[in-house]
Amino acid sequence: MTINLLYFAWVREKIGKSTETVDLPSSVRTIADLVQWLVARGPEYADAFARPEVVRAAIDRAHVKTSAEIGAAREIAFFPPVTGG
Amino acid sequence: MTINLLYFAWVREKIGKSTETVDLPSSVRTIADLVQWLVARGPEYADAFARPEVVRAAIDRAHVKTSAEIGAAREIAFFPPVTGG
Amino acid sequence: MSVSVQSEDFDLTAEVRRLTAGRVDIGAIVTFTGTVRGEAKGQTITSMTLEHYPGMTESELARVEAEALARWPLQATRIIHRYGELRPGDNIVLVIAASAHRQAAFEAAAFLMDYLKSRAPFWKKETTAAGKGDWVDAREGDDRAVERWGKG
Amino acid sequence: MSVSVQSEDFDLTAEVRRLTAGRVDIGAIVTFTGTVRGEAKGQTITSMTLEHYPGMTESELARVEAEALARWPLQATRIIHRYGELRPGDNIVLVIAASAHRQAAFEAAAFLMDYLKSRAPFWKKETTAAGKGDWVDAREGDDRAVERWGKG
Repeated sequence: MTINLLYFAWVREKIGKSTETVDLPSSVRTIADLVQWLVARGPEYADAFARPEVVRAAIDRAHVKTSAEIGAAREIAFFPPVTGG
Repeated sequence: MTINLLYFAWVREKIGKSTETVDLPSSVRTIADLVQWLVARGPEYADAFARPEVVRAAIDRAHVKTSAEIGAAREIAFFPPVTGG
Repeated sequence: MSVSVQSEDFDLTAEVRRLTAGRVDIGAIVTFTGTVRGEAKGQTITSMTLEHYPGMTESELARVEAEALARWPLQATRIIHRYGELRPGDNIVLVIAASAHRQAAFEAAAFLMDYLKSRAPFWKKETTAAGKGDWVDAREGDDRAVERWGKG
Repeated sequence: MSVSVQSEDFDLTAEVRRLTAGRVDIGAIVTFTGTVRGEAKGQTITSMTLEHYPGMTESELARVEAEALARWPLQATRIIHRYGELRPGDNIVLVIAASAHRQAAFEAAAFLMDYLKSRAPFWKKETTAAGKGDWVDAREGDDRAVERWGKG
């Protein structure tokens, strides 16, 4: 499955890019699976997800938990807790 | 004792004047005494103070209860509960 | 730290700018504007007249402001209350509370309004479309609103 | 009933006027303005950069606004959030809640800010006088602030 990944703030800085398109194996079913799969791709991902509890995710622009199923998502974003306002 | 009395809003309208200077007998010691003394002066005062619980008072520009002593006050005001804001 | 009782209108942006100009220690600014509504108890209101007690008004507003400054860490406050004849849609009152953080600014602005409504000597008279002038009754809710802040 | 995500500044008076023009059913208008402070953790801040998630930002702000409109009797609401590089003293965010009465306006404005702070995808990076850029940590207090409103 082809999917767009977006990274923001220090997640983006650590990974070194703001967006990429990836082909996910069918074994990657949840956000937690996706994090594990990304971490295996290289040290920059391992660094960004070193403390997975402080990284938040959104599927198709809606906040989700790491247990969320990816399903037919087109866009998944990873970012730190928000600090606007 | 000579003292300035001020009336506001419907208290003013019922009494028919916004201010007057009166000479108080020494028997008038509290705001409640003053109300009683005023009521005896005429029907317009009796009308204004017909429901004394809804008339508020201030001595020298500070809110007081009807039990407050007049003391050396120079200015006493009577008015309805405030409705600003 | 500034109180005005005036017949003229006020400008929100100008008032906030006056409080914050040249300052970088403010992070949160809450304003409250009270305006004249065009209806009361099902009657159309054509105008509202605000009477006040000159001298006492200013000192009560200053007292209310001092109380807020003592209770919250505020960088700046402002109270403006108009008097005279106003029309529906017109501004009546402005309260501003500025602080480093939003909670203090929100609480102080709400406190200023609750206290002002229960202590500042203003009285509203509404004129209806039928030409009748009625003094506005004090709302019981306003006394209860003030009670939540404890002893003043 | 209107949300903007923009790099440009906003004008308080103009925004309030746009919400209230020609209306006489509004009695209370609360605005919250968030501004950039010149200090953080004892360091002098020279600039702040706000990154956001285009598309998601707008939909989250609209969701927050719809939630407030469902909870309080509001005549009008407005949210503006800036992004890009800002300087100390600059405006970051504006929230307006207008209602017939003050309690709804105060509560809704505080709610909008609490929810916006916990859900809108913005991230602040502060640059200090030493030239160092640091991402601002989320405040635990912001999560607690949102909890007081119950289930969203």
